[in-house]
Amino acid sequence: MNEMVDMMVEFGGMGLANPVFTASGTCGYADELAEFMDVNALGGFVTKSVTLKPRKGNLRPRIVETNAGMLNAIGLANVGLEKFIEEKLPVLRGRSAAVFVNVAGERIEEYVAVVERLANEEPIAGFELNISCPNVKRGGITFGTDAGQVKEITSAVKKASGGKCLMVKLTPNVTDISVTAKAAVEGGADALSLVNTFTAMVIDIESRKCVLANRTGGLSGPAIRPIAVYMVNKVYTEVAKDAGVPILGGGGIRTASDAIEFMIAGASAVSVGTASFIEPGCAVKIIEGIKKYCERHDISKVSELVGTLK
Amino acid sequence: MNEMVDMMVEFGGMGLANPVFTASGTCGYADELAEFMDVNALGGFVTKSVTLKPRKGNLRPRIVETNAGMLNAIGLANVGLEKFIEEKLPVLRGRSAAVFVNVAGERIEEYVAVVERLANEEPIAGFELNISCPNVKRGGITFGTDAGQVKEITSAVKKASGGKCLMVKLTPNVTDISVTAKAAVEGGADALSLVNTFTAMVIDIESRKCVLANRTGGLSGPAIRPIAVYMVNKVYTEVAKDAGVPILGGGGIRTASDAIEFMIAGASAVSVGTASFIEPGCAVKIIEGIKKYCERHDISKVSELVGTLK
Amino acid sequence: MTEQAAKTKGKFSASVSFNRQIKPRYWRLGLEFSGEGAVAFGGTRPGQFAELDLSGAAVPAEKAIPEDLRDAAKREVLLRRPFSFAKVESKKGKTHVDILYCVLGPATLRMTTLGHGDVVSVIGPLGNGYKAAEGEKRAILVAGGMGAPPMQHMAQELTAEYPTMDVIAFGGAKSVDDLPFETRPDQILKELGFYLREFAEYGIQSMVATDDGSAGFAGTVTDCLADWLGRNEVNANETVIYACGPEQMLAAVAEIAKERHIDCQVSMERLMACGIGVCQSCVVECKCDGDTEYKLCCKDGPVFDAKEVVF
Amino acid sequence: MTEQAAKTKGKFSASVSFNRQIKPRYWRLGLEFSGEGAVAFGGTRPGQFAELDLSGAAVPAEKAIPEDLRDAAKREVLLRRPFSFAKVESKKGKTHVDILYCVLGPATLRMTTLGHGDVVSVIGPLGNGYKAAEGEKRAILVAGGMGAPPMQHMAQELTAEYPTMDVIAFGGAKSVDDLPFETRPDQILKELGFYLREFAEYGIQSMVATDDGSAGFAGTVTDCLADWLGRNEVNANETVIYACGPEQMLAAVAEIAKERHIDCQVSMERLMACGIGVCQSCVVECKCDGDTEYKLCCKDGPVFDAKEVVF
Ligand SMILES: Cc1cc2nc3c(=O)[nH]c(=O)nc-3n(C[C@H](O)[C@H](O)[C@H](O)COP(=O)(O)OP(=O)(O)OC[C@H]3O[C@@H](n4cnc5c(N)ncnc54)[C@H](O)[C@@H]3O)c2cc1C
Ligand SMILES: Cc1cc2nc3c(=O)[nH]c(=O)nc-3n(C[C@H](O)[C@H](O)[C@H](O)COP(=O)(O)OP(=O)(O)OC[C@H]3O[C@@H](n4cnc5c(N)ncnc54)[C@H](O)[C@@H]3O)c2cc1C
Ligand SMILES: Cc1cc2nc3c(=O)[nH]c(=O)nc-3n(C[C@H](O)[C@H](O)[C@H](O)COP(=O)(O)O)c2cc1C
Ligand SMILES: Cc1cc2nc3c(=O)[nH]c(=O)nc-3n(C[C@H](O)[C@H](O)[C@H](O)COP(=O)(O)O)c2cc1C
Ligand code: FES
Ligand code: FES
Repeated sequence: MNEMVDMMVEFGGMGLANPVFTASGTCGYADELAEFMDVNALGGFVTKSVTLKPRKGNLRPRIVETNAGMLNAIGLANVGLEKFIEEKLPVLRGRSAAVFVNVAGERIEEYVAVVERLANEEPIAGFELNISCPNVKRGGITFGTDAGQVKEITSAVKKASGGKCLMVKLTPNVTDISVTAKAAVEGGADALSLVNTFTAMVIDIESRKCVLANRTGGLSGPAIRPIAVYMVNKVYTEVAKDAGVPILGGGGIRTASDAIEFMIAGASAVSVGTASFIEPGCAVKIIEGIKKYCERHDISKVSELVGTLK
Repeated sequence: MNEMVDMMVEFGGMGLANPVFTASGTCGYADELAEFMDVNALGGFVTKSVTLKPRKGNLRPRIVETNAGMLNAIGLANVGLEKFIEEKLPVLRGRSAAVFVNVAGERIEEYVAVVERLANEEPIAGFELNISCPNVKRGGITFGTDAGQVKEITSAVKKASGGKCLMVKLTPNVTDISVTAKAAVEGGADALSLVNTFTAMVIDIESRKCVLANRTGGLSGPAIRPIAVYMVNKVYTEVAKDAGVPILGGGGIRTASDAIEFMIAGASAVSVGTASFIEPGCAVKIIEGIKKYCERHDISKVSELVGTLK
Repeated sequence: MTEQAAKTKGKFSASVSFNRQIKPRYWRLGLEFSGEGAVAFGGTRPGQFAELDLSGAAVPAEKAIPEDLRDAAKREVLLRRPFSFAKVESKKGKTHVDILYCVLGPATLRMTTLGHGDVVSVIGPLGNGYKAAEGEKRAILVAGGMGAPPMQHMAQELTAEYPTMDVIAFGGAKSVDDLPFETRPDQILKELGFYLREFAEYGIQSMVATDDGSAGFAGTVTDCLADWLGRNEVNANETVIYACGPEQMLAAVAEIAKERHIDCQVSMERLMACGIGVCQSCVVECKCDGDTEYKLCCKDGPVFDAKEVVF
Repeated sequence: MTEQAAKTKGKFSASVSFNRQIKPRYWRLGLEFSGEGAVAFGGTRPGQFAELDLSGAAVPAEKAIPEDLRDAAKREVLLRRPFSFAKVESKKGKTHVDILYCVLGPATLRMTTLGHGDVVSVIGPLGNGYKAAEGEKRAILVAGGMGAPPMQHMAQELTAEYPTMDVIAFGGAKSVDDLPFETRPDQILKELGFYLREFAEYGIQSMVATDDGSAGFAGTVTDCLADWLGRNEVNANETVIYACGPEQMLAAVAEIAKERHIDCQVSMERLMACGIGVCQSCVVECKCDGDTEYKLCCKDGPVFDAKEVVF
């Protein structure tokens, strides 16, 4: 690879080796992927959602394929905070990619408790708040669809984060994503991550039942990419650019071209999710592809691409 | 075909020969499709959006393909109300499918004017209100995302519709589609139509420009189907079922199986849009496929399928 | 094979008779129609086109995909793709059509994996085609880049229908490798003026132009045309120019034709979702009573009178 | 062919050596690996599986698609699909694997169009596989429906590794046409007990059961097994049952094994998004200290001790 392209990006107060992340819940804790790519070549790595208590997750089936996409309803299955610290953090310690811990919960206090406990742990570079979970206190409406709640949870967690980068992951299931993005920024978010999955449903017409045990699931994959690109561009132009807050953009990224599309739309970095299931090494291939594109277009710093949509 | 399956469905006060419609803007004025299918076999036909004044529509490119979908930004190109009456209505008169005129505008008065003028015209069975257009009076926010406006426009048009069936076409670009569905029902909607397209964007990474001249477009096609099925089921269970208002469900329907999925989710009838571009005769094939499914499952009336999701 | 009774267009199944690579990026595909498809496509006019469903064709193996198309290869194909014809022949109840295509993206990549006997779903023939050359004494064919196929088809028609007509063809491209003709540069018969085999087989003279001068005239195909018109006497009233190629080139040809008062028909390209006039995606801005209006490339075109188009 | 240096699993390209239809809905696909793929797949254990990317394979022509799969054929394929192996052979630096598959949906439909020389992207070998039969004297293989492939693979391994072991196989299906074996009913050698060629080639006796009695024992494969166990003396301590098939059948086999205190390993199937343990989609509920926990079918399985699984 040509060393002339500077692949470094500034992101929420830190410098990343390159702009490519793996997305929460799609790449385990990185060691599973070591067989397929050089995990240390990644710019960033986001863990599966961690909750205060362990969660077994939903009944199965938990996934179903759709046209150019898939639904998942894993149900935030994870080992819980304590076991995460014991078992998973050590594995992540050897990695050179910036590690973001994705945090989820059903009450604000749960989010705060998790972040507080992790605020001083190595090698955590920051947190990604998954606010697409149902807020049990407010009748199951997700935190992420209500600007007031987004601001409240962001600022509560911000106080607990010990100066680590706080990234808020926005749900696309809203009328105007700029409104929730703005609320997150007002709450003190250091970065925005978008998009999470779209609520969706697949019915088995023979049994007339939902395929997923959870009935609904989140749609991810190439199918959603054009909506995600639109939302990233909207948040970039309406909120993030002026606020100086970087965006981690994703949704259906499968190739370097897809990643570059998000960067042009306004993402400082990109996340690769579902595509890793099909090509477990694709995140690293995407890094190489972005580099080649920059070389071909005489772009000396990859960050020059960000938000350059004409 | 086995005549034992009763394909009739009750829809907004009328009986339709079967539950399959072609979607607005995807089947011209039916004569273009006569070469590919028996247009009279359709249950319903929705015209391209008609506006008070003729509209040339957007600059090109107006479409772009995406994964399992496409964006369009046609810009409501149409001949306008008067020419529609002169040139297009006569063509539709010979058709046995129930004709719904899709109506669009930028101010409530425009919608009312169009509907008023058409209220006594044959062979119009009803109207489909396209409220996904930007409301110029309210700063370009689309009518369809605000419950108050949905109710207001629905009741204003209802008064002008001379007793013809008024169907309100909901946009999926909202946090909670039941809220706008409820508003439409409160405004007097006789039927609900969902979903319209999702706002989306495709960027040409070589030129760093949006592919569409309009920058954004509406995503349609198989990619959106699982989201559309979810929304139809949500509106059915939360609003339409109790209100006794039928749903015209669609978004990515390509086969009879897809159509049946929407009916099980709660749609009394289904609309076929983008798929007609690929298989211009597919709407009629879908009717046959639904019939075969009913035979195989010993369903004597297709309407028995509606809302039977377990 | 067909879905309905006798008709001039429709959806038909075609069987692949051959599919061969003629240049790094160019292929020629032979399709055979029988039954009603043979009847419908037997009546195809040059400039008309068909919509092919390539969504179900296999993606080539990774190493067979040019590097610049690796990412595009991952895109799904949903919509049909429009292609015009390079040749149409009916015999013994079958109609054979040749499609000359350039590998540009996911659909044309998939197209390369079609093999003998494979079945392709085809809608057509669509659009208007070039108007007949009734009453003209001379026809000038101008093909820029992938504008070549309908010009080859036109050569076939003119020779069959107007054997006494004086026809000359111009074919241009950026470089010799981009010339969508099977003729290799070393096969070009400069002396006789029959540069391209595709036209020579109909006894039609042809001129080759490449922007970089790697074959034939050094310059654009329109420069080449202008040059030739400057050196030859042409009776404008009895001459017609048929052109197909990139929009810029068509604009230049239209300009040349206008200056010399020669009739000119151009075939336009647009992104098409339906190809049959229902989606309104393929608009071409046309002059109309001092104002402009949008016509549909797929239905009102793809061939337009050059004077009518707003380039 | 490989992406990285020497490893026991990974992403490899395989070349199709054959792909033949053995029953209306069943096909057998041969894949050849060379280089590092040959090394990695050379070590495959019965019960392990591979994830195949079939998204780029061609959709069969419409008339080759069974009517009940016409709508499914229109679905795009995004995710890889898991398949176990019916046979694995390494020679001359190449590894040949046989996949026996049932045409059920969009991916397996596309799989039928693969032809000699086509390249397929394969991730594997994945999962744990059946535990070796070390110390056992008798092995009972029970295959229900599409559970057949790993049982054929197991037959191959047992014969090679434990030539003195007493092995018997049971193969069942709804009806004779659903038996995923190439053996035709008229080829079944009732007299000798070598009913199925796929097992006979290893000198292994086999019994056939069909629910409708159209071939062999009339009843489920588990009824057949129970019947046989009732009629034969088996030393539970020195016997192991290997089973693969639908979950209900595995539950019944587990029950039989439990009653008779015979060790039993079952191979489970789950919808899998990744196959490599990162997505958590493929959970299998397992007993654990009086409680239950979810294990991953792709990583902790697909083979589980029958006692461990909550059916
Ligand atoms: C009436 C008509 C006749 C045609 N005849 C031929 C022919 O005979 N041979 C041939 O090779 N091609 C022909 N084309 C163009 C052909 O349809 C496209 O090359 C094809 O659709 C590309 O599909 P793809 O998926 O491979 O690439 P895509 O990814 O769809 O396109 C690759 C590139 O080509 C551009 N492009 C695609 N379609 C068009 C278009 N219609 N106009 C301008 N740019 C476009 C895209 O913007 C993109 O940059 C014709 C087009 C029309 C409208
Ligand atoms: C470890 C493992 C090994 C397998 N080995 C083989 C094999 O050797 N031969 C073979 O033919 N198949 C095997 N399968 C099943 C095979 O993966 C599916 O049949 C295939 O994915 C179907 O894909 P499709 O697109 O054709 O059909 P789809 O439309 O994806 O599926 C068709 C039908 O099968 C059901 N189905 C799909 N996958 C599964 C699954 N994993 N478990 C239960 N039901 C399912 C679907 O719900 C649907 O009803 C195996 C599965 C696993 C998990
Ligand atoms: C199987 C699966 C599990 C996921 N788990 C999580 C999760 O635990 N927390 C979270 O914030 N997002 C989760 N996501 C969402 C992804 O991180 C990503 O935002 C989304 O899938 C869109 O990107 P993609 O289209 O590239 O997959 C999950 C997605 C998938 C497919
Ligand atoms: C090219 C195109 C033009 C459309 N024009 C209109 C329109 O004029 N009015 C309208 O209400 N919907 C219009 N739609 C939306 C469709 O009617 C339909 O709601 C949407 O495409 C989703 O269904 P589908 O996925 O089956 O296409 C258009 C869609 C397409 C693809
Ligand atoms: S391509 Fe649809 S109208 Fe021309
Ligand atoms: S299939 Fe992804 S964890 Fe098992």
